[in-house]
Amino acid sequence: MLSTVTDLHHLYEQMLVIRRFEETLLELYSAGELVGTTHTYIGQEAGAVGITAHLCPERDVIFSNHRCHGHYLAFTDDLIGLFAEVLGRTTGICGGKGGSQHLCRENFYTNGVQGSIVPVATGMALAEKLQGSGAVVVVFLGDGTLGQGVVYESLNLAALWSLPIMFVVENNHYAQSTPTELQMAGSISDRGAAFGIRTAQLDTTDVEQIHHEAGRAIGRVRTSGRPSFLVLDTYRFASHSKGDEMRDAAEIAERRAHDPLLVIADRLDPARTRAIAEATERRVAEARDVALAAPAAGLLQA
Amino acid sequence: MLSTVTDLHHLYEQMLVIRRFEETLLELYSAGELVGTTHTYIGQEAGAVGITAHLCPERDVIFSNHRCHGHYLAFTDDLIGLFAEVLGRTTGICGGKGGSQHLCRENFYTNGVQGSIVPVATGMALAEKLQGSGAVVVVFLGDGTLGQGVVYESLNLAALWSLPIMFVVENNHYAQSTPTELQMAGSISDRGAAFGIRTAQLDTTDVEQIHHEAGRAIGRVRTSGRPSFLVLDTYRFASHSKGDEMRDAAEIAERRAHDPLLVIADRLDPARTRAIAEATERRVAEARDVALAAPAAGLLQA
Amino acid sequence: MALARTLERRDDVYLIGEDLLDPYGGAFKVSKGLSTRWPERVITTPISEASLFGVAAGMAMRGLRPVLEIMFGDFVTLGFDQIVNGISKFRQMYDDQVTLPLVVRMPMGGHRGYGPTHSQSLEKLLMGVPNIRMIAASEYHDVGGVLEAAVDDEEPVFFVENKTMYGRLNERPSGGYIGAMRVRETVSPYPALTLSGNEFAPAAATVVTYGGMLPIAMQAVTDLILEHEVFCEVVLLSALLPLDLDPVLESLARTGALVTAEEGGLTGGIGAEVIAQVTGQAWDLLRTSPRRVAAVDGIIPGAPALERSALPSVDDVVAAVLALRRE
Amino acid sequence: MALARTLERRDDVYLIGEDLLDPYGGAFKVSKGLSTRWPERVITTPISEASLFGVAAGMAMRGLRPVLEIMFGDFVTLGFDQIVNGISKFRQMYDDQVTLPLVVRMPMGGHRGYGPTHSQSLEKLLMGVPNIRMIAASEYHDVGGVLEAAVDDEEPVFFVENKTMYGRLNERPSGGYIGAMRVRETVSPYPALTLSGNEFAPAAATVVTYGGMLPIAMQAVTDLILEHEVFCEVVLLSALLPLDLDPVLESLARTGALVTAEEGGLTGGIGAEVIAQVTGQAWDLLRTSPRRVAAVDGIIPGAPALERSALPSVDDVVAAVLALRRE
Ligand SMILES: Cc1ncc(C[n+]2csc(CCOP(=O)(O)OP(=O)(O)O)c2C)c(N)n1
Ligand SMILES: Cc1ncc(C[n+]2csc(CCOP(=O)(O)OP(=O)(O)O)c2C)c(N)n1
Ligand SMILES: [Mg+2]
Ligand SMILES: [Mg+2]
Repeated sequence: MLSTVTDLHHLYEQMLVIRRFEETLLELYSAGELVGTTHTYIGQEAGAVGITAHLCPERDVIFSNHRCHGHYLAFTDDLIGLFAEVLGRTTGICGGKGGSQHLCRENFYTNGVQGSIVPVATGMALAEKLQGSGAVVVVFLGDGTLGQGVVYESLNLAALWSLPIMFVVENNHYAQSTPTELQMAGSISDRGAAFGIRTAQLDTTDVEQIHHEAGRAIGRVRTSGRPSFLVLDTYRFASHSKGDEMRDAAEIAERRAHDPLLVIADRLDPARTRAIAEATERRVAEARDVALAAPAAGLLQA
Repeated sequence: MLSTVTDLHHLYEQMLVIRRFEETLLELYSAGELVGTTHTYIGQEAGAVGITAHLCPERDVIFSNHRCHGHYLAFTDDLIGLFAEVLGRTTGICGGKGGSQHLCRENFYTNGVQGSIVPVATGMALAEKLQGSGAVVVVFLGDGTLGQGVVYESLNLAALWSLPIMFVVENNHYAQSTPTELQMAGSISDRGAAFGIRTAQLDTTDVEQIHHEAGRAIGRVRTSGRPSFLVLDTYRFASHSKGDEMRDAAEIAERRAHDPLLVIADRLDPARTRAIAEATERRVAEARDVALAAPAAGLLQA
Repeated sequence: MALARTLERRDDVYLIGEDLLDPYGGAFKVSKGLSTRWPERVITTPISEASLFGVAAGMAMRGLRPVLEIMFGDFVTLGFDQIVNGISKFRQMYDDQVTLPLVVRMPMGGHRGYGPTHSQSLEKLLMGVPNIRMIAASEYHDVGGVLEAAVDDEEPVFFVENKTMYGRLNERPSGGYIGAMRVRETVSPYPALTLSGNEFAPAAATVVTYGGMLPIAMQAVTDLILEHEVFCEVVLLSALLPLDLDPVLESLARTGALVTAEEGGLTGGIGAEVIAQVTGQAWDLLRTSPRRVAAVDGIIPGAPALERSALPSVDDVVAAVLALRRE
Repeated sequence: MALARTLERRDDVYLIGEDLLDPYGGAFKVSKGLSTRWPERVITTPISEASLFGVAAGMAMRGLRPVLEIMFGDFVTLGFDQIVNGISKFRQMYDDQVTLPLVVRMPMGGHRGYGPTHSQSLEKLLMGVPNIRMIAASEYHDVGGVLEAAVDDEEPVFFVENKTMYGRLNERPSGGYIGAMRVRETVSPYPALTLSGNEFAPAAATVVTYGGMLPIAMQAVTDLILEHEVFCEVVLLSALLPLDLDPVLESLARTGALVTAEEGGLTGGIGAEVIAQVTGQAWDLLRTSPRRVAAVDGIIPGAPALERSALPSVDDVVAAVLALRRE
């Protein structure tokens, strides 16, 4: 489905960068280098990577949420800026003011109140449409965030006004500690459809498939100027934030078998994946060290 | 469909009471007896009457909105209390504090912020369920109010928690001056269904049909304890509140042909309808006069 | 018509809100005619206030200047999350990478018998929100000019209107006077007006007010002169956030006594912030206890006489000024 | 555990909120164990804060006593419409036909590096809301007793907690003392504590504070004694709405000088209302300008040092007290 094998290796590399970035953050957290909280994307990488491959960072817009590092890295490839921001350094993309879940750089935005980002993204799509920029806006939300009413207000606005926006629901089956069945009734994709929005549901962690379907959906948004609603079935391998893991070990093990880094293994060249792994290791470690070396934001320097 | 012809005459009488009540309010408004604003139910009477016939005022609960007089009168038959409240009299059901759109008496409540009543009604249904009262809660909302996100939050809660609540959307095709197509995308009934709620749509102003279908829906809520979502196609004959009429005269005329008082005419006994008309005229005029005779709330009496 | 002028003047201005289109032109008719002339730039919306604040924020961050009409100011509560956790944060939290040049028009106020959910003056709830401006128009202000300044502002502006103003004509100073009162107006996009009597009668108090309270304050000042021979200065603010304190302090330097008058409820009101700033910065100017005039804390009832007794009146302002003198 | 006690004591109490169920027991673990013991009466919810306020209101109007946990107090903004146009209105607007005995628990505060949307002290935004109570717990209060009183209250109670409190033990007066400070506690469901030094050193100022600011205020008071030989009284309020003014006035009768200290942002804060009430009711008690200590108006940044400089510190309180003395 991808045009060349190179592309798949590229997607693999992007996923691995996210994985190693997040794992490194967790190490920094354990080592006390990082305060506050952080929500890792480990296990969900195929979503960010498969989708952002179709976006142009100079033109298109992403609005993401608390679990935003994967989206940011896939869109910008800016490891140092993100490390520095999460670590509260002056060199962070928001000078350390935002921290893990309040990011902004050029066409990428996140905020930490569930759901509240969706109308803002919708307004951005309206602005892009009115200005004829040709941009597509992608807004990422979790399954739990479908509890928020503004999401539906925005679905209605986007459909009513024909806005170039794609709503991506990353259904990882939990909202913090709460399994989907304790917080959601009915069907996720029907919720998009009820507002007259074209909806697709993808029950795979295969980045190639996601890339393919996302490409069609984003292409349709781009040509029709109408919204789209994409539901991804996924799973996070780490705990919600830095807290305890409450999920069933067997369930986690079962889902780990669908690790997006593994499910495409037989389509990858072992020598190249090794090279990618080594390069990624180096890049992430270097980015971490560069970020750590920068001054902490707000401390007066001698 | 109704068990006896008496029942239909009773429904007719209730509709006529509402009609004459509202027309009398408009007269009082023009005469300067009424300040503030008022949203009449003229043309929509079949909804309130067909539905509340299945509710028990001592046990069941209604939460209504700005266009609430019809629901109140059908549920309580308290003309004097409502006239007095809207006219700001000490004898009003809220002592004149609420006015036209902020009513409460026993199991009947209304409030004036669109949509915000829906979670409150949902909480009431939760309380009734937890207390095992057997009550059904009915919440009325307009088509325009489907713009509010809390409506969807509440649909989710009601379905998730299996609450004994019926959401009734009175689709009169306008929100204030705005026709439905300028404020709503997709389908109304799909919006209920997307949350796993059983949905029915009724495209009639025939109170007998509405009574029949509402009876089935409310009966199911009562026996299953699960929510229901009922969409009524209707039309208001008067302007939104006291303001100007902006709708097309031909459209209004077309809809007037479906006046709920007329569409059942061939099933009514002319002699009895005449008697009902006379009695209603007297009751409404008397109620108005009793209300007007009461002291204005807040004026010190000599 | 200020909105027409801004639409004419800048093509990045968009009006959004409920029921804005012609022939209706908005619940208080403020946008009448505009959708006919600029059909692409007047956007009527569903009843989705919470989202509309977010939509305006998104538009502003992507290069437009939305002017959002909230039909009744009472519904600003629906946007509080978008205001507090979005609009007021984005610029600073994103380290100045974005700006939010947007205007939110909020018709506030009672005296119309609309009842508890359609009569409030809720601007006081925004006093605790950082990084926004709050501007109140009054009948003595060049309302159009102030609104145009708000549209041109790089910061988000919450623009307080009062429903009673729609029915009345504006009155601007002419030759430095309005009626018998001398008027000094600050040079600012959001001016304050200081109204004073003749120079020979020293003023006994400064009445700080804004917006829809102006006619009540002016009537009180007139009554105080005619019935009690007490002269007051009135400082009529337009900038509530950041609070335009200087004209207040200047007047207090002359009068030494402060009365605040607002239509909203007493507790947590704008008067409290005025008093805290005045006592914090210019303690020595005050010779007596400051007093607040405001609505009774509670609902604004529907029945006219009940509504009148909940809202602040001319007599309340008169009584507050006279109470100062007795101290 | 106060919540366990109320669940035990009254069967009309229900806990609702996000992620409340065991083994998780809520984001700050306050409901740990409760859903196991009372599975029907601990209701975990979707992420639907706006509606949860309405749901609680509906439950309360129909005979139950819901205790709603908002995971982070920052999200109370999502409920503003339900609070302002529902919870605060129903009883009065419906002419006392209903009551709303509900409690909303709101963990506020920073110092944890959670960033701009998870660190605020937004209780000040509720100061302008009539017909509600707002109660703040502190480490010196019988927090459980205060929370139980809130559950028994017939009025809606907004209960302010501070995230820093969860990690620390409560300290109650013993023999009328906490450490070296003498403590007087008012007899009330929502008591105020007045802390003072020994009788021979007259106090130079009254520091009015509440909730999570207590440890900072106490440290400041200690520093003032040790480093500057300045003695202060601390009035530690729990009732912010209606504001419990009497203990403040009593202390001011002894000290004559007022400093307010709160963690929320300065403008439109709780200090402003305290100052407005004090200057309005007891002008003669004050011998100098009141001062406010509060967070800088603006966001609370994520990076620890930036966060520290935005939030009010021990030094800020010390400086405010010393500034009084210099006047
Ligand atoms: C309005 C709001 N309520 C609660 C929270 C706390 N919170 C942070 S993440 C989260 C769960 C979100 O679940 P979901 O949308 O499924 O995203 P996921 O964490 O699974 O990626 C919650 C409740 C929040 N940030 N915002
Ligand atoms: C939150 C909110 N926004 C706006 C209004 C003003 N308003 C009152 S009725 C109405 C239209 C409601 O339309 P719909 O729900 O279809 O009910 P209908 O009037 O047609 O019965 C509007 C916008 C309001 N009361 N509440
Ligand atoms: Mg999830
Ligand atoms: Mg309608």
